[in-house]
Amino acid sequence: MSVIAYREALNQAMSEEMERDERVFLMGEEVAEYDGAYKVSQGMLARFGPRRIIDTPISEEGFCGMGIGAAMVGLRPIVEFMTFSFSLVAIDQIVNNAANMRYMSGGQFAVPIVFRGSSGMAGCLAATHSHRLEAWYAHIPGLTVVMPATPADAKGLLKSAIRSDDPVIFIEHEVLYGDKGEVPDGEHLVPIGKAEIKRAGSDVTLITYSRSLKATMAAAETLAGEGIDAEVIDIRTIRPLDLDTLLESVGKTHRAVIVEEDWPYCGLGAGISDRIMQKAFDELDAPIRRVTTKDAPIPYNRALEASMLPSVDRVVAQVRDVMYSRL
Amino acid sequence: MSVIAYREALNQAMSEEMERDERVFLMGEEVAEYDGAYKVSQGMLARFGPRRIIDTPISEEGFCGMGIGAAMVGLRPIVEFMTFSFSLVAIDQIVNNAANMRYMSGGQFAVPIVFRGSSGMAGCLAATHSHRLEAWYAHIPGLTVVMPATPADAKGLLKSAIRSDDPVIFIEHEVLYGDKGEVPDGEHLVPIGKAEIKRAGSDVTLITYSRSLKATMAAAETLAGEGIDAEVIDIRTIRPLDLDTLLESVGKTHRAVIVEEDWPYCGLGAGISDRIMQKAFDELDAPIRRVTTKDAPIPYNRALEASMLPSVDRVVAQVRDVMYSRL
Amino acid sequence: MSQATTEAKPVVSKNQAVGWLRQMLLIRRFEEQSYKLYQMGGKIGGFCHLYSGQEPVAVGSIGVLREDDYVITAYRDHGHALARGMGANEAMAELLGRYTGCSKGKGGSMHFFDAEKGFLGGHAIVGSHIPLAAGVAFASKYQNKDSVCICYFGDGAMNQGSLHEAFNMASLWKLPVIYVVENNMMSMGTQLHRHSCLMDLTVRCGTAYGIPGYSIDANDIELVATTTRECAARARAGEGPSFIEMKTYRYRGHSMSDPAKYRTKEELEDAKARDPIVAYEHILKDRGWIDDEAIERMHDEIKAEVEESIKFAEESEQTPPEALYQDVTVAHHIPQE
Amino acid sequence: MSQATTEAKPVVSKNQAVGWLRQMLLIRRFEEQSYKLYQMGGKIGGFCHLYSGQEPVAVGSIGVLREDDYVITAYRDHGHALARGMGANEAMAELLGRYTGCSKGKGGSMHFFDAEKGFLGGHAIVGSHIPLAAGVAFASKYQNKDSVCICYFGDGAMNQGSLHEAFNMASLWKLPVIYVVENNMMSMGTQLHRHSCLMDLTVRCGTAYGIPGYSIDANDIELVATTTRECAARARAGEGPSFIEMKTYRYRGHSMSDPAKYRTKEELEDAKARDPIVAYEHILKDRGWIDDEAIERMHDEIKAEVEESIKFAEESEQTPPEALYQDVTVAHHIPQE
Ligand SMILES: Cc1ncc(C[n+]2csc(CCOP(=O)(O)OP(=O)(O)O)c2C)c(N)n1
Ligand SMILES: Cc1ncc(C[n+]2csc(CCOP(=O)(O)OP(=O)(O)O)c2C)c(N)n1
Ligand SMILES: [Mg+2]
Ligand SMILES: [Mg+2]
Repeated sequence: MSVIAYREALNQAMSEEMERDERVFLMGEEVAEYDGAYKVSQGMLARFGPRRIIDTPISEEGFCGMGIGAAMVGLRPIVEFMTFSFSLVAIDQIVNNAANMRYMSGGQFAVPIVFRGSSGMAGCLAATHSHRLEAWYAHIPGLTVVMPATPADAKGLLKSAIRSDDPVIFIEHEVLYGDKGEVPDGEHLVPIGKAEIKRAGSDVTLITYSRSLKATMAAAETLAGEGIDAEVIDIRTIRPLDLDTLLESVGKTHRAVIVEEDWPYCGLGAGISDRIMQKAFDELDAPIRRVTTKDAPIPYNRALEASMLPSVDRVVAQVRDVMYSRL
Repeated sequence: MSVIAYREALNQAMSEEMERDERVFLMGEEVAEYDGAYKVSQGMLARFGPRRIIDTPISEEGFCGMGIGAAMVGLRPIVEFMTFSFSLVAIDQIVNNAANMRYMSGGQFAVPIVFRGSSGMAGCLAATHSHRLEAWYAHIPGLTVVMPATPADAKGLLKSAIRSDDPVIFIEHEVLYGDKGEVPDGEHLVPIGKAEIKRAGSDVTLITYSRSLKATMAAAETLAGEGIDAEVIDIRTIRPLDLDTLLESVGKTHRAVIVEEDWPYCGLGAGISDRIMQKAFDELDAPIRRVTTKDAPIPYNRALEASMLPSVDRVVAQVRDVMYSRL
Repeated sequence: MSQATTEAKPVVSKNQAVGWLRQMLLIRRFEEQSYKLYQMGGKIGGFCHLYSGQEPVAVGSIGVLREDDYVITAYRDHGHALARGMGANEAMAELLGRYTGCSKGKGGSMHFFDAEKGFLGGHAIVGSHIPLAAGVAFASKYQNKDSVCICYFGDGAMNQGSLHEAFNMASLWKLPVIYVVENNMMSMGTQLHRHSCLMDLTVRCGTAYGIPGYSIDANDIELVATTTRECAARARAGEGPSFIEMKTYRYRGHSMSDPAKYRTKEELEDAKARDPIVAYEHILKDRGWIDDEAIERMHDEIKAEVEESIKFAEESEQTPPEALYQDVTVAHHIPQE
Repeated sequence: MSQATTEAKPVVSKNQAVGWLRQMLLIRRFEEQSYKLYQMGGKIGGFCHLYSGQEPVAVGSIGVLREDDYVITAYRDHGHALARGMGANEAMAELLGRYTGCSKGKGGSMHFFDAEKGFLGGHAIVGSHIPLAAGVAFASKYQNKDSVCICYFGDGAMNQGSLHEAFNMASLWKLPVIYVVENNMMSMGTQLHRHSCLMDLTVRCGTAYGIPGYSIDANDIELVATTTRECAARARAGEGPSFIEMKTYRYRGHSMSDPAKYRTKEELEDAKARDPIVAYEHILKDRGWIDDEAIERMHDEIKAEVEESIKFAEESEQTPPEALYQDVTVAHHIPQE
């Protein structure tokens, strides 16, 4: 085990896969000479050269499309969005070309590509720069969507994503890049489609992913102090969802709270909640509660922005609410 | 009352509002000289001239942005998408400029614009041309989303949308354009944000909108023959949702099935189901079931496509399922 | 009467020329029979855009490419697919939504694919395949191959931002791609002068990106061929992309539902009087490469071939229900329902 | 030493010229104080892109427009807002996230707005405001007004498809819009020659769309003014859009986090030696329109004005919690939670 930052874990994943597989390359804005807007690709130009680490113009629709075209004929591109907010100008390529290609061609063309980059509220970036699009991407058959919360998962899941033969939306979080954590030495792969129980518990199931894992874990500690034993599940893969792990937990706790950073209406939590209810309605002793970003565009003012986000207090409050029948 | 087609109802709505308000104009591909790809704007060029009925190049991102710019300085554009599938190339404009503008500018700039056009599976158009994006648009604060199912609602809601001071996503359905129905004579306005009970019933609440209203009403008839008295609610406005009407019904029936044409995971039905559960968990005698499009891209083959769609049989089956506790 | 417009000195071998004539005739027949099938009550569904009139573009340009080159186009794709060697059977079966179709009945008219032939589709979102082509060319260069990618789009597609982004990068990185606008002067019902700020398309798509731009009469199939050959050579030599405006004409409406009110009967008849296939028949006859008898035989063969394709399609299995969840992903697809 | 590059014959009145000098100095001071506040531990948050070095672009061009014209720009927007007459107070308060800010503390550095002054933002998605500008110009024409819209964007933004779509329509419909690329030769850390297929931007953005293209040294504020005036006259006369490449230089990194390793100290010092504000001071002194004493007084006043704006901002109320749900829509906002 070594302790490295989330950013460095991503860098290792890309570098190792590029060493292993000549077909893998990285393209995006400022990924090469600038070493990445968030320094995720630091040193990669020096190591792999300009043939494989490619600075692009600000042409997201164009270079996403190019990545897809290259993937159709045998390459395995990693396309970096400076942030996923900018994927909005390229989303037609992702939905119509990456996600549909295999199906429309009757299985003839696979699109092994990874779209990756930061996402979410990074602090005072305001409405245009703080989008969280996981619910949108999760909606689309043909896509795989992954959102790691820890350095170990960042590395292991990115390696799996690069090896996947399908288009993968790999959503990082700007405020996690500096976070440090233990990452297993040597070849470290985390399978796509598997959630992880980050804290075992028996009273309530807390379901979360990405940055919100932190507030959720902290809430679980607070709750432990109150005698409530929360199980915390990091779903890690957004699509396909590891429903079995969720159902098993809810079958034990009979209560669930979903903690996420996106907007409430038609957000990912609604998608997850619906799927749990379809299979485990009779197991539920309380409604599945959600802690989400508040339903407004993202404001610049720091305190206002913070007030939108899932916080420990908001998680604890919702857990108390679903525990009513026990208290 | 006169009986007119859905297409004609839309035409009347636009024409009446253009007569009333000089600031209203229509722009889009083939809306003028071709009379509209689906003939919704038939005759409008002749009536209002090329200053107000404007054929655009195939530049959705460009002309959506132009509409927004024009709306910021006092005009009230109607922008037609030939189909909403093509809004994918313009979605950054809708999300970042139309939806965010008022908020980001601290209330200084409103964007009174209507984006309208057909959507959904129109028959053998396959994966790129059959998108249903209501769950995506519903997710975004700042937008109003409307989806009329009948000629009367098409007219009354479009008139309200044009008068709205906010950006409205007005989603029609290609297979409804020819449908005829009664439309009140004279000024006919339907308020945004109000659902309508299309059939009163006491045993189960069927929640639907747009084209799926038909299969749902037919299913209600079938169920009536089995002694199940279904209430059918057409939500009409997708955002903001008329939750009160839904809760009142569920408070009476204790069971709900949502019927929709979009994909299941993080679809609109999940968003609605979640909101009902938050407020009425204790009222529910069964899980809220959903009938959706199957989770795959849309295939060309006619039978395969048909097999994806909500059908009377599929609705009936889900209703039987939620009635279990009574049977 | 049709005029022989091609230079006296043939730029192709006799065999190749006769093959091109045959391909053009096949496409024409295929499209006209598709038209009939479509009208005959829903055998073909959805949108169907016919290539009649534009045949020399696909046939003449694909005709000078190599097997390891790539071809990509928009939704008006039957002609390119057949020109690239797709069998009429798989093409027709796709139109009829059969499992034996080139996209297993899942793509339909607008989404033809043939991986074996390097035919990368059939793309129905206007302009969306223009960046794909740059990516395919990027892959050639990355892999140190000298394959080129040819990409066709309509005059209406010039107005999509995707073109602008892709052309800049293709030029900047000298990618081996040939961009061809099939200028039929119509974007659905909108004439060129109503949708394009400039009538000289080589300025819009060539000069603007620092790449060579050609503007040719695409009724002259051999001019199409020589121009494409020049661009392909340039691309293979590492000199980057080229742009060719091919002036052409579509006989049918934009799609099946279009009554084409935006043009006069005379305009259409004028165009048909200059039919490029008839013209090429004359040229080949003048050269003594074919005679009336051989042409008649060719017509008969093609008629039979297209009949056969309809039979093949109609007798083929419909795409089965279980195909719904097949080929969504390479990994096992788990429906999220 | 800085050179007076402007023609001998003044193109502005003395008052106007002195006013421009003052505005440039105000912007410079405002930006440099913002820089300090940002570094001083998070008083300003998020991304903050400074305008230092580029002042003549905004000041010289906005300086010749009318009150009923419109101004729209990208995220590097403080300079344009101040040049358009926004008070330093509202600007600084916005940076500090206060309710008294020009966007009520909700937009921040990248999203300044001032409806009263016809300042339409502050847009942070690269290229996204280019179609908005065409729409604003469309509205002028629709309403039979002769207002024009001026739209600024960076050289990097040229590569967004939105430009291509908007320019085609603006040209096609002869919309009264002036497009200005502020060519500082850098798209974040990517030099022009690494992101643009052509170095002559008038070809990319003028010739390509059939509109007049100018390329000027924007260090010469009066050249900026006369060129803009010409384009505005053209637009008002119904002759459509124009494009101006304004060659400029940014002194600071792209945003606060950028160490600007992609350029040498010498390059930066070279640029600063040609500082446009110092140059204009010299010109005005040469003309006898200002003297050292007046310049010093001006510097002092501006210093005080910016100090005052900081004080104003710091003493202003933070945007209150209840503002979260305000101004989401004109209609009453019903949170969907
Ligand atoms: C993004 C997008 N917008 C609109 C359409 C609808 N549409 C399909 S083809 C077409 C006209 C295209 O004209 P052109 O590019 O000249 O090709 P042609 O049909 O003449 O071959 C339009 C508007 C679409 N498929 N995609
Ligand atoms: C669509 C989009 N992609 C990427 C970015 C990130 N980004 C912001 S500014 C910038 C560079 C822009 O350079 P240029 O247009 O030359 O303007 P300058 O900063 O030089 O004023 C980039 C890449 C963005 N904001 N929007
Ligand atoms: Mg055309
Ligand atoms: Mg720049």
